Order: sequence, then C-alpha cells, then structure tokens
Amino acid sequence: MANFFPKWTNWLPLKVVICAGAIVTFLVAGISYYFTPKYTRVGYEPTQPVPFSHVIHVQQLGMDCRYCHSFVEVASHSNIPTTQTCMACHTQIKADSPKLAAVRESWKTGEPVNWVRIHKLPDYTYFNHAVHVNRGVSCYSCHGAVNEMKVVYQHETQSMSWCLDCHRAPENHLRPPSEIYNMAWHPPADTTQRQIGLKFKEEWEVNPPVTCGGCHR
Amino acid sequence: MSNASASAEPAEQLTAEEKQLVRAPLVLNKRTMGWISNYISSIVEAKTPIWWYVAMAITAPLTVMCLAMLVYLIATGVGVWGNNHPVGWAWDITNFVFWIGIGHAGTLISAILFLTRQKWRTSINRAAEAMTLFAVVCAGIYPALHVGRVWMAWFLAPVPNANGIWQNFRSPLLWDVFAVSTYFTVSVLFWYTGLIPDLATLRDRCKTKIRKFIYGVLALGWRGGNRQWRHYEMAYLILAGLSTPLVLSVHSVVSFDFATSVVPGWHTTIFPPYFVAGAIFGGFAMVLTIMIPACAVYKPLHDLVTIDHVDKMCKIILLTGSIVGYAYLMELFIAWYGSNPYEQAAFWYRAFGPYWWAYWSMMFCNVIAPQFFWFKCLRTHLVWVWIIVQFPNAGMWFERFVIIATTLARDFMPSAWGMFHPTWVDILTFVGTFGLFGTLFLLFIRFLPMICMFEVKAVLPEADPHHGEAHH
Amino acid sequence: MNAVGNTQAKIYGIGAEFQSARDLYHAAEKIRDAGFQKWDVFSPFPIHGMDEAMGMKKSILGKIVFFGGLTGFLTAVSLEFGTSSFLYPLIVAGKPTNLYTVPAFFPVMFELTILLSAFTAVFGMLILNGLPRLNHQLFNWDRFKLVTEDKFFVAIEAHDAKFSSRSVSDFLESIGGTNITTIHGD
Amino acid sequence: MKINFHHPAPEKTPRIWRSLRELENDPEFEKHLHTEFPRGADVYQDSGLSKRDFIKLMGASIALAGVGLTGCRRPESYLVPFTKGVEFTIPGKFLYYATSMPARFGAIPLVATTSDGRPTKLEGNPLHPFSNGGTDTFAQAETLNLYDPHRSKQITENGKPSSREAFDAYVASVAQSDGSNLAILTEPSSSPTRARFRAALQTKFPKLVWAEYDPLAPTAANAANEASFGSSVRLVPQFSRADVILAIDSDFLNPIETGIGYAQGFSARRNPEQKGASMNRLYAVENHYTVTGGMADHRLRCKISETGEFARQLGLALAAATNNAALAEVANAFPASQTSIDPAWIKECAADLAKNAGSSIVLAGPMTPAPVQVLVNAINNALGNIGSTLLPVKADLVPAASIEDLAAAIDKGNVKTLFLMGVNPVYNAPANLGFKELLSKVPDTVHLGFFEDETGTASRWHVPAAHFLESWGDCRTFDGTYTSVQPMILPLWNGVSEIEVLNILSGATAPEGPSLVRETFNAIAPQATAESWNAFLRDGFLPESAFQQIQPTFNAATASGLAKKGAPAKADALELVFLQSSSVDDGRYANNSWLLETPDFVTKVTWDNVLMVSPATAVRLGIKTNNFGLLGDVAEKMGNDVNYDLIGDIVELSDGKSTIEAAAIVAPGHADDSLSIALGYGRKGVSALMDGVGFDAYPLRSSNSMRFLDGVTIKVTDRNYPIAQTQEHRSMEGRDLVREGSLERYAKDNAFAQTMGMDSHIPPNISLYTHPELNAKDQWGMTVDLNTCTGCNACVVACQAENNVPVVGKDQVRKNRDMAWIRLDRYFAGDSSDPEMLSHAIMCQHCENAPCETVCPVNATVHSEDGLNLMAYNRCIGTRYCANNCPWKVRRFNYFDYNQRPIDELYWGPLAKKGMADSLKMSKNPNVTVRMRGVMEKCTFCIQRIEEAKISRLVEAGPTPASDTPIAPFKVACQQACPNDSIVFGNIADPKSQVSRMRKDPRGYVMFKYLNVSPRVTYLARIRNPNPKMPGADLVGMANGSGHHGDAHGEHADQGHVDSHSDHHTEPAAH
Repeated sequence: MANFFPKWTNWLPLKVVICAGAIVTFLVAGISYYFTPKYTRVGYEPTQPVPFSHVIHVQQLGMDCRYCHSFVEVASHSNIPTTQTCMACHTQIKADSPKLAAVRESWKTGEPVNWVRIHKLPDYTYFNHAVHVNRGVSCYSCHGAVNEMKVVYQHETQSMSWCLDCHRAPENHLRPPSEIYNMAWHPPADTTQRQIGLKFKEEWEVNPPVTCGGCHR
Repeated sequence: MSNASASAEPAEQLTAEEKQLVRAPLVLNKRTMGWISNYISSIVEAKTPIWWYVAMAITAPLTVMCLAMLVYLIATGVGVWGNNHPVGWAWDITNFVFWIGIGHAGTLISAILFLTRQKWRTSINRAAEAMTLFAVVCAGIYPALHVGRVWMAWFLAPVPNANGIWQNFRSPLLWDVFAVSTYFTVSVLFWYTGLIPDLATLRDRCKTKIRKFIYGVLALGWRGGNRQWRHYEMAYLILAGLSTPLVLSVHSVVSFDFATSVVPGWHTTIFPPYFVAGAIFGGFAMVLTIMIPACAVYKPLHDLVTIDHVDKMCKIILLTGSIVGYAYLMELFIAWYGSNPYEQAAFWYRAFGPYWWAYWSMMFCNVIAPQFFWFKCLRTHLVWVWIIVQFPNAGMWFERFVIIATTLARDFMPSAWGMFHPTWVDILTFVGTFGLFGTLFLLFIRFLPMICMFEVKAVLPEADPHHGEAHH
Repeated sequence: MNAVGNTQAKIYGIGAEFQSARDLYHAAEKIRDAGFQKWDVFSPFPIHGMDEAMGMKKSILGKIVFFGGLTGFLTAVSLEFGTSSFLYPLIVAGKPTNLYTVPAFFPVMFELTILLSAFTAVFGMLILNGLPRLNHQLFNWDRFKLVTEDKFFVAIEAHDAKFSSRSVSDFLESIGGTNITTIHGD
Repeated sequence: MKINFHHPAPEKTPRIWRSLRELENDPEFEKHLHTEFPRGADVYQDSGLSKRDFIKLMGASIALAGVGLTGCRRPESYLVPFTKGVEFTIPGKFLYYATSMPARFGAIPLVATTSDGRPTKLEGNPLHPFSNGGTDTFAQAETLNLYDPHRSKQITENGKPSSREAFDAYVASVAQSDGSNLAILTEPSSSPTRARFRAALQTKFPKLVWAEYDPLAPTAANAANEASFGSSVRLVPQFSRADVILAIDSDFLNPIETGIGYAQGFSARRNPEQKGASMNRLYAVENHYTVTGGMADHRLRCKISETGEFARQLGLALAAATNNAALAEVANAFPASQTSIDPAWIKECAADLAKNAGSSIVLAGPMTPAPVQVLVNAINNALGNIGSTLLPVKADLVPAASIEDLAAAIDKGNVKTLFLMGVNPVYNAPANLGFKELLSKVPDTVHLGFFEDETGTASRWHVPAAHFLESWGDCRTFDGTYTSVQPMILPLWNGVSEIEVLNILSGATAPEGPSLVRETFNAIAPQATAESWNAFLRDGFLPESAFQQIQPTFNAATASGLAKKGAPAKADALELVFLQSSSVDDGRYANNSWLLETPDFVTKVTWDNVLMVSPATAVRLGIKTNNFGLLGDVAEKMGNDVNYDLIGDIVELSDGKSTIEAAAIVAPGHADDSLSIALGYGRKGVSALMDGVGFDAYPLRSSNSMRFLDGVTIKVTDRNYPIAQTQEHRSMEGRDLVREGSLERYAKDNAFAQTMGMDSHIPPNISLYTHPELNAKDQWGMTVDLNTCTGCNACVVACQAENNVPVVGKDQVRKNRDMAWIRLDRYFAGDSSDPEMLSHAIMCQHCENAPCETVCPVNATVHSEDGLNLMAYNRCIGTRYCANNCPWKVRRFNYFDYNQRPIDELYWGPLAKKGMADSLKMSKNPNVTVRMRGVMEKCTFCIQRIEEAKISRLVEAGPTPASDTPIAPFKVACQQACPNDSIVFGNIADPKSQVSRMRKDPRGYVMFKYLNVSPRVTYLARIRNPNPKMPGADLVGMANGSGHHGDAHGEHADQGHVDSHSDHHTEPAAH
C-alpha cells in the first residue's frame, strides 16, 4: 500500500509555518496601526455647522487665538466662542453671508451653535489648558498649525504616550511666553528649539508630572 | 524463537537467591508488546461504550452550566459572587489554587519520577499529565475571570501600547500569569511529545480515512527510527528536567500570592514548600480518584496499573499528607513563638473563629484521614483507597478556603472584619468546573491512548537488548 | 526479495525485519562494524544502548536548548528592567529597581527561561528529526507498520557509499534479518 | 490624511433632562416614567428644564447625542458654547457663593461650589462668626436632595396636574378673602423675612391661625427658658470658658442636634497642651450612646424617664453646696421617684460642678421635657453660669400656635383653608391628634413640599417646594447673626419657596426674588446700602447682627411651677425613647440615599432604624439579634464575639392603643429597661427608595410623650429582620488601633501613645535597600486628632459628595460592599453593658511603602513624587489584590456598576436599566472620575483639589520659577467639613505648616508601625480627663489598657498575646 499522505504534504508544515508567521506579522502590524489614535483620530475633520475658517480669521485677519478662546489662560477648558463673540463683528461684517446663517439663527433664538467636537480626551483624563499656555507650551504643540486649517482637524494623536513624550522632555516644546499664540513661530536662526527649551525649563523650573495623578483623578 | 517464550525463561533460570533480588514485575500476567498495543488501542478504536455516553450526559451539561455562569459573571460583575470587602478573594482563588494543585501531580509523576528512573510511572503518567492539563484549564478560568474588567485583562500582557505603560513585575500576580501560562504551555508540550509515538501506533492501526488523516497528522510522520529516538529521548529528558523545577516553582509562585503579602496568616515563609507538598498530596489523590474507576471499567488495565502502583501512590499521599500536617502545626507554632499578636490572632481565628468548621474539616481530611494508609490492607484495597483519597480531595479545597477566605475575613482591623458567604453563582461555577474537567477527561479516554504504550513496552523484560543473555 | 512502492521510482533503500530488541541490537552492531553510514534501526520504543550499537554520538539537542533558555532569560531581564528602569520608571511601594531588588524580578526570568527552553527542546527535536514529515518511502512498506507495535526493522539507504542492492540484502540476511525488501519511493 | 465626517445635525433642543433610553423612545422607559410619577406624569415630559433658561447656563457642556448613529466610526459629540457670555462664568472653573441652609437651630452658613451653573458641593462658611467653617451630614447631603430625581415636579390639584397660574390664582383668591377660616401650618423658622410676612398676614387676617410644628423642635427648651428667664430668651453656651460640662440627655457635640457653631470652643478645650487653660471635663447622662457620650470622660447610663430624678438629686446637692434657695425650690418642686442611680456619681459630679461654679455648663437636650430643662436652668443659675458660660440673649421668638391648637381649631370646624408649608403632619404629627382624619375635615388644603408625600397626597393642592439652593431667603444662626440664603440655580422643577407663597397670600401679585429679602435686610441692617447688601450676599451674613445679650433674672416661681409638672419615673416600666435619626432627621431625608447609607454613629446600621436595647434587657426580654445559626453558635461558645451578619428579631411595641414593629439590636452602653428608636423611617408610598426602609415609630408618639414613652409593652416575635451594618465587630480585640490614656498618664509621659502595644518592643525597621526619594517640594500628609473627633459623620458624607462615591443599597451593604472612602470605625472597650466608645476615622493612609502598590500587576496604583498613593481607575483591571493587602482595608471595589444600574437591579446584568438620572449627573463633581464596575477605588487625599492648587500655582507663576510662588492654602473635603477641625491636611515638608506641627505632637502615632509601611496619616491619641473621685474613674482612658485591659472581650485576647505585653504597657519608659 502506498503512503496515505501524498508527497507534497512534506512541505506543508514549512509552508504553514511561513504563512502563519506572515499572517501574524500582518495582523500585529495592522492592529497596532489601525487601532491607534494615529489612525482613528488624527485627521478627523468633521463638517461643522458653520464653515468657520481659521485661515481667514488668523492668517488673513491676524486675530489672536484668545479673542475667541478667551478663557484659555485661566481655565482648564479652552472655551468655544459664544454666539455673542461671533456677532460682535458679524453684525457689521458679512452680516448677510449665508455661511453665517446658523450663527444668526442662534443669536435670534438663543439656542447655542452645536460645534462638532474634534479633540476629545477620555473622561478620566484631566487636561488643563491654562497651565500649559502659561508655562510656555504653544497651542501649536497639541493642535498643529490651526492657522492654516480651513476646516479644523486633529493633528496630533493625543494618546497617553504622546503626552508623556512631552512631559518627559518639555524642552522640545517650550517657547518664549510671547510666542505661545504665534502659530508660525520658529526658533531664531542662531539657536535651536532644544536650547531654548532647556533654558526655559531650568529658569521656570518646569517639571511636568509623569505619574498617574498628574492627569488621572 | 518467539518473543513469548524468550520472555518467560530468564526468571526460571535464576537461583533461589537471585530470585529474591528480582523486583516484582511492572506489568503482570506476562503481557506482550502486541497485547499492550492491541488492548490500549482497542479502547480508542472500539465502539463508544454506553457508560461513556451516560457519563458525558452528566458532565457536558455541567460544562454548559459553568460557561453560562461565567457569561453571567462577565455580563453582570464580580458582585454575583460572594466576594466583598474585606474578603476580596474567596472561592475564585480558592478554586484556582485547588485546581492548580491537582494539576501538579501529572507533571510531577512524569517529570520527577522520570528523572529518578522510577519505571512504575510509565503506566500512569499519560493519564496524570492529561489530568494536569485539564485541571490547569479549570484553574485558569478563575484568575482570568475573577478580575473586575475582564475585557481589560490584556493589560497583563507586556505589549507596546499607545499608553506607554507597562506591567509591575514585582507583583506576585504577574508572576502567576507567567508561571501558570508557562506551566500550561510546557505541560502541553510535554504531554504531546509523549504522545507522538503512541499516536503513530494508532495511525498505523486505524482503518478509516478520517482517523488515518487525524492520527496521521497528529503523529507528525513518526517512524520510530533510532536516529529519531535519540533526539526524542534527549528532548524528553530535557522537558522532564525543565518541568521538575517548573512544577515546584508554579505552586511556589501561587503561594507567593499570599506569602509576599502583609496579611497576618498569609505572610509566612513556610508557604512555598507547604503548598508544593499539598499540591502533590492533592494531585495524587485526584489521580487515584480517576484511575481506579477507569481501571474498573477497563479491567485488563490492572495488569498495567497494578496494585503496586496504587500502593506506591498511597505511600506518597501518606508522606505528603504528613508534610502538610507538619506545616499546619509549624504555622501554629511559629505564630505563637513569633509573638506577633496579629499573627497569633489570625491563627487563633482559623481554628476557633467563625470558620472553625472549615479548619477542622481541613485538619481531618488532610492530616487524620491519610494516616489510614499506614495499613497495607487499606493501601491495597481499591475500594478503601478510593474512599480514603476523597478526603484529601476535599481537604485540599478546605485548606485553600481556610487560607484565603478566613484569613481575609479577620485581619488587622476588627472594624473591617466581615464574613464571606458563597452565592449560587459561586457554587454552580465550581460544580461546573468539575463538569468541564470530566468532559475533557472523557474525551481524552475516548480519543487518545490513556496509557503510554511505548514506555510500557520499554519496561517489559524483553525490551532489554540483552534480555536472555548472560549478565555482564 | 520483495519490492514495495513504485518500482519505477528511485530506490530508497533495503529494509529487513527483526523479531526482538536483542536481535536488532546485535544486528546494529554488525551493520556499524560493516561500515555503513546511511542507515537506521526502527523499534516501537527506544532501546537502551542502541546509540552505541549504532556508533552515534550524544544528541546535540541539549546545547541548542541552552541557547533557547538563555534567550528566554535575556528576554525577561530586558523586559523587566527595560520597562521599569528606562521606559516608564514608577515609584512602586517605595522599592527601588536595582540589584537589591532582583529577587522580585526573578520569577519571571525563571519562567521565561523555562518556557523558551521547552519550546526549543520540542521544536528543536522535531527539526532535528525532520518532522513533521507525513510522507516517507518507508511507509510504502506495509510490514513497517508493525514498527509501532512489536516488530523491529533495519533500513540501509541507497545513499550510502557502500550500498549495492545485491550485497546489502545478502548482508542483512546474514545478520538475521527476515522479510528483506527493496523500498522504492512513490 | 484627513477624514471627513458628515455627522447629522444634533437635535435642535438638546433634551438634557432625558435619559438615553428616552431618546430612543423606549416604550419601557415611557411606562416607567408613568409609574414613577403617578400624578402628572404626562406633563412631566414638558416640564423638563429645556424650557427654562437654565439650559443656557450649561455652556460648554457636552451634549452627547450618539445614540442610534452606530454607523459612525467615532461617536460624535458637540461643543455647546453659551449664546451670550454669562457674568463671572468661565467654563470649567468653579464659582463659590455664600449662602446658608435654614435649619432647626437657626442656620448652617455655607459656601456653595458651583460648576457651570450647577451647585455641586457645599462647604461651611469660615467667615461666619458663629461657624468655624464646619458642616454637618445633612448640609453635605443637600446637594443630592437638590438633584433628587424623586422630587415632586408638578403642581397638582386633587391629584390632577395643574399649573402655576391656576395655583397663583387660587392663592390670590384666598388673599382676597377675609381669612376668617384660614390657617397656616409651617415649620419654626429663624427667617426674619418670613417673620415679616407672618406679621403682615396676621395684620391682614386677624383670625389667621399661624401654627408651627416640627417633630424635633426644641419646644420644651423654649418653654423652660421662658419659665426661667422670661419670653424669647436663649442661652448661648461659651464652651471655651467651661471647665466642667454636664450633658443630661443632650447630644450637644452632634451638630445635627444642636447646629454648627453651638459646640464651638469645646474641642479647643480638649487639647491637653493648650496654653493658659486646663483640659475640660465632660459628664454625660444618657440612655443610649451618643457622640457626646462617646466623648465624655464620665458617662452615666440612665433611663430618660429617670433623668428628671437625676437632675432633682443633683439640684438638691448643688442647692446645698451653693446655698441657692431658688434651686432648692425648683428641685423640691420636681416630683421625686425611686431610681437606681448611683448616688456616688451624683455626689461627685455635683462636687465637681460646685467646685467649678461659674465655669461649668449643665445642658439638657432640645427634646428633654420642660420640667427637667427648667431644673437644669435653675442649676446653671445657682452655679452662676448664666452670663459667664451661658450667655443669655434676647431672641426674636414669636409664640405661635402649636399643632395641638391647630388640631383643636380644625376639630371645631374653624379652619376651612389650610396651608401646609414644608410640613408633613399626616406622617409625623403626634399620633393622638389623628391628623389624617382631621385633614379630611378641611375643604381646602394646600401642601407645599419637596415630595408628593403623605400630606401632599391628602391635600387638595400640592405644590413642589423650592430647595434652599433654588430660592431667596434669609435666616438667623443660633446666636442671631443675620445670614443670607441665595439661589445657586433656577428651580429645577418649578419649585416655589415658602416666602413666595406667603408673598402672594399677602396680596402681592408676583414674587420678586431678592427684593423680598432685600426689604427685610433694609429693616435689619443699620445702614442698608447697595454695598452692604452686596457684602451681605458676598460674605453670607450681616456683621454684628447677633442677638443682644441681656441679663435676665431667674424666676423661681414660674420655674418651680413648671418643674411641678415633671413626671416621676415609673418603676419597673420599659420606656421607649424617640431619637432624631442620624440619617433621615425626622423623616425629611428619607429619600436621600447618601444619608440612608451613612451608618449611624453608634450602631453603624445603614438603611434602617433599629430598636436599641441594652445587653441585659435583651437577655431579660429574650431578644436575640444574632441568628447566625448553629455554626455561629459553636464559634460563639469558643469565645468569639459573633455579631456579624446581623439578623435581628422583630419585636412588637405597644402603648395599649397603637402597636409598631421594629427590629431590635443589642446596643452596648444602653441603659437597661430602656428602648430607643429613631424617628423618620418606615415611610410607604412616597418613593421607591423609601419603601421598606426601617420602621415607623410615630404611631407611638403623642403630644405628651414627645421625647419618651414610659410604660411600653414589648412582644418578641419569631420573625427575623436582616440589618445592614458597616461594622460588624465592636471590639478592638486588644489591638493598639485607637490609643488613649488618661490626662494623668499623659502628664507622666506625653509620648505614651508612641510606645503602646507592639510599638513598645518592635526592633527598628531596617531596610535592605534605600527607598526611592519622594522629591517633590510638597509632601502631603494628614493628621487626625482622636481627642476631638466625635464621629459625627460629616466627613463621611462630605467625602461622598466630593468624590462621587456611589451608593450601593442595603443588600450590598449587608454583603460588606459599601463604598465609603472614609469610614468612622466605632469600637467599644470594656464591659459590654457599660463600655467606653471610641471613634476612629480611617481613610487611605497613603503609605510611603504602600503594600497595595507592590501587588498590583498592572501598575494601576503607584506613588507620586509628592507622597500620594495614586489610583488610576483607567488602568485598573480589578484583581482586588491591593485591597487584600491593605492593612486598613480602605480600598473599595466596584462589584457592580453602581453608578449606571439601579440598586435593585444590580443582579440583572445587561437586562438592568442603564444610565444615571440626568439630575444625578448634575450632582457629580466634574473633577472626579465616575468609576465603572470592576475597578478599585479609595481615598485620594482629594487629588483633584491638590492638582487644582498646584495648577493654579503654576498658572500664577507663569514664566517665572515655580518655587517663587507658594501653593495657595486649600483643604480636603473631610477636613473642610469637620466641625471640630480634627482633620488637618497639608504639606509635611513645610515645617511651619499646621500638619507638620500636628505630626510632631507627642500624642501622634502611626498605625501598624511594625509593617514599616510609613503611613502619611498620623493619629493623635485620645486623652481622657477623669475625675479621680468618680466611680469607675480607673477605667477611663483605658481602652488599650495600662497594665489593665479595658478591652476585656474575648478570652484568647486576655490569655494570649495581649497579656504577654502588658508589662510593656506599664513601663513604656523602659524601652
């Protein structure tokens, strides 16, 4: 009687091992990429009820971030401007623009505009805007070049390890206090970000928490 | 010259003096290699007996019940068990340690007895190893599912993650994760390695295509050439060598869960040896609990699992039971001698506190009951043996309950003392794990050779290449 | 002399059957002395002393396993100390991470050493044995099935320098082999 | 890579007040809605806040509307800004407003924390002259009352939904009438604005019957003061001047009985180290253990019916000692009776009082019968305490009709229209009045109440009452300081305040919020200006507005006239004493789950009231309160104190007319032949939460037995009742947990507490390795002064409110799964019939070498550089190993999803309703994570407050060195609530901080020192000040023994480890 298993089965185990290895590698790589904030969050760019353009307001009109996000320096939360803030200008400028219909509607009815949230940390993470902007961390570090965004999207992963990267080495992000809201700032030619950062870190005694309690309560 | 006649001769040629030196045969009734293959394979090959279906009809629903309880647990919360503050661990960890303890005899019989060249192990090691695996499966349920957020249990695995956080390698619980998973993996490898030649036997005997395919694949194309046996034996030796410290380490690590804590009654250096002795004790009791009925069903197995085997196992139970008893007394002595009031109180409450009944059940089952094995007549009477070994089985469960629940119920702060009461979910889950264990074991008996054929053949007198020749 | 398998195919070798471990042992000694290299004996169980009878050295598996174990050990050391000293140092229970606290890290080192050793032992054994190999010329020989039951076989492969169909079968017969068979491939 | 998401537009009107299930239009939920709010349910759906302006205050909050949009990868949420900016409001920042909580004894001055327009936490107002910034349990629980989803939400007429307009029209029609058949029943109040309306109404309607009723009102005390000193006189104690205090049936240290501020100065005089004054001495005479009794240096167990005889004998002794004829007259007027009180106790107590004449205080409880109170006044007068330690002030009490007067008027048919405002007489009026039947004789009844309760359902009109955090008002604290009440939020469910109703009733058209109070303010404030009004609102009180001190003369004639009415104690009779409940007061907090789950100070029973009975009486009556079964009986025989898993016998109590049932519990230290039961439980048909909770004792309470009922018959049934206790074991088992000693011992060795028990002979802790340095500038630590901690529970509820600690329900408490982060352990030491009681506040000790941290496999609990034992909920997988390894057992595990599932459906798994009532979501502290099931939680030292303080410092520092800016002082929640400042928290690295000084106190000790875990919480040992001549003085301050083991329970304890150490106790200096 001949062999029960044909000859080609002798190579089967090797092929199975190679295929399994390839599949596992692929799965691990796929999961670790597609399940990370880098994929699920970065680039999130929802359609907003009002087609607000930061390019026009910041880049072209030169408005400061704090004109609208007025409490960023004092509160944990960086507030979204009230309808009143919008209407302060838009009663005169572009008062009839169809793009601003939702704002005018809100002003008339008192119902607030529902902006779609882009940056969202989990409920158990307590981020404080005030302490970052007052201690030399620019909006740019976490939100990217918002001044160049016609529609705002998420620029950074804002995952825990991303936070820790900066908390462990804040010198890579510290800026002169005058440049916090300058989205286009670059370190002067004769120095580097790191040099500046180290100087501020030492001067201001910047020592961001890296234990759980800094962010989780 | 046929094999049968060759095997019968030598003993008869010996002088009376030499006859006394000859050990009792490991296989009775002068069974031949062919008979061994035929009989053991026939258990797998024959039509499924009625009793198997009957047994399965009991264990399978219990398994389903166990799974249902676990689904309810995960869907609802750990609160469905009776655990509370202060008794954060109760039946969950009790059952875990109980099952993992049972899971020690198999590897221990295989590995330690192999290394010490105890040839009588050959007829029981396969079933004992299978028992190990199934017990570890039952055990593994508990630590995996007793956590509050099962869906987050992957936090235990050291994988790179977006949170950038790692495990605490100082935690005995993490040691447990590594120890139990290593133990399970190594036991599977050890068991499967031992199965390969026997699977080849089944492969070469079976008639149907399905069986040919399944056993053919499982046997991996084993040919029995000496060039294979050479590596095989080395691998088996190494596995035995690895398993021996592993088996000792696993229960030591389990005992570290308690011994490294600060809780009076847990914080004890005696725990590792005492847990290991207890595991061997309970494990052998479980082996006998299973093998005696199995041999009663398959009567000719008595030629392989002889009364001598039973006798030896009873002696080990007697020994380890006495070690455990010594440990109990030593705990009490050290608590008194150490004059730490918290320790003293902890042990006082074990014996005379509200859980006194658990303590004295443990004492009777683990220390008193095995003493019957001093009598040879009880060691060699299968019914009595089976009855007596039920006490260690129960006693070892009580021991873990006493150590875990009653200690936590009364520790440092009297204000925080509280009692534990099991709920119906606790009870049904535990009963269900017996169903799972039984189901797996029944499947094992039905589809795999329950006795290691090639090793039994190797201990037959005619397996000696110098059999029948003059002594060197 | 019988022939099995596809007689058109290449000859794998010539096999002979023996009735007992003792016969096989002595036959192996004789084959060894005759200077054959590519041959093997087959038995239902490992026969004590057969390695010497065949003139083989000790298996090198042990040495391989050592390196497997070492890998496991180093993996554990780097995993434990790497994560708790470098990747994310945390203050846990007022305990430092240094030489004095190695005992706390020991169990995981031990377990990973054992785990990797065991994997190496089993997979090393399979690789050294060329397993899994489901198809083999010997399986063409029906009587060979008894090797897993109670019969003993010898096979001298055609690769062997001293192999010649005639002389080998005579030689096998002379050392007590029965059922001498030429084994072809599929 | 940018991904565009086109989320559907959110609903136009975000329906904050609906749960997620309702958004899905779940018919189940609709049905539930209707059953839960049987009256006016259909209207409820429109009466949500969406209609109200309040929604605009929800600026920057996130309206999650993800239901039904499962197609999206990412559940979208919305950022909802204000439409118009709101003054002061910064999204995400707390605002603090001064207000106060009107209370029986005046008011509790408060500072309310509001977060985005929601009041989330109440703290005491530290600026207020009659408060040290403390609060009591009820004040702490008021935020939950405010957001209680069971509050009544709908004005109803005859059970049918009505409208505010219809109600206003009705009240206006009453205002138009001549008011000849009009009566108003309300609670006594200190509000000057209400008094103003009352006066106006009584002018407008001369025949108006204005009756006041509160089941626990200090009516007797007022009557006694009037008889002694003339009308409207109040005695304000000055504990800072008192060397000896005798409390007769008085729990004056308990702020829920006497109010915040009343016992001010007492705790300072407990400090053995104080400069210029000796430690005070406290005698207590009471029938059951109170927190005052626990603090007492000498405590006499005494039936309440015999306290009169006690006061009489004491009065006679003191009359002789002080030669005071008035006292002799009053004491002799009081009818004598036979008692078994130890004469030596009275003699020595009297001698001590006489020795400290002028610097002593004798107190009686607010409900103690007036004849006894008048006797106490006479004693104080004879001792010369009036004017020195007891300041008489002229209060603004205006006599009102009693409920008995009102009942008589109704009976005569003189009342056709009855306004019941904030009262619930159908439930709690004296049983002899039969108020429910009386009410049916009144055609028009208006009930203003928080709940559609017993009275509400029996009335024609029911009007939801506004919470004090929703309404304008005012009040006076006990000393008379004029204090503001201002709203923090618009009424959530259209509540109406009492003064608004009175305003309409007086003929005004529309209520004008602040103007009603402003008018009163203008009358009270000497120079009322806009600035002083603003200051009044900002500070919460009007400075120097306390009542005028007067110098009244003691009127022996009227006093002895009242004393004559004293009731002699019945010999051999069982008495039943009615108590104020520590959880529900008189029943008004019966729907407050925080309070229901807060254990009673003494019995540690939650979710029930129980009948307390002394051990000896329990044996005599055959009451068994532990039915643990055979296994427990054997354990008991072996020397165990098997008092866990309480299943009490149900007993029937009868006064001959009515019978009530109650579960009995053996209360150590209770007077024999006396039974005590708290009022306010056993309510049915009001809300699901109240049903089946406790036993109603009101049916036995009548006009002449408001404090106690002498001569009650008891029958022990064979039925059992499960009782949920948070602490099952009562003895310290000879362990040195709470350490105490007498003043004498302290004088010999002021550091005796540091070498007690095991600490006397443990070798020095030597570590094999150096601990990692905790290198932050601020190192947090806490001290708890056991000498001033009374065990009043304020910290427990404050912690619950601050930290979003969930409620688990009675069944779970019985399973020992209560979640409190700080607990007050109560131990009894000594003979169980008359033991000493000790209270022990236990929270996470933040051990530097924390045993919990080392066992966590996933690093979910680690240490911070500033010495905090952190707990990262999001990392926790719930192995519970940390809790097992915690010697203090302070870690709490979420066995179920307590926040998301109803407590009666915990076992239903996914079938249970999911989600929290929306109003309860509003009550949560936004700075603290709400924990899910399966995670461990514990005290974090209020890390949210620490972090906020650290962040504020850095924000302030800006681009300057951080160390140049100090951290602004802040308090943790338990510390802030503590009325006695027993808890001190702060930076132990700063040698000047208070906590550092307290840690260095020689009384300071850490627990379980031998474990070398280095706790960050230091306890300051309790010092007792016994009078050496008193009987039993040698047992005072001996809870841990001093060569003697006061804690005599358990034979093993005596024969085993404890005695082997006793030599160390006697000579601690030898080590």
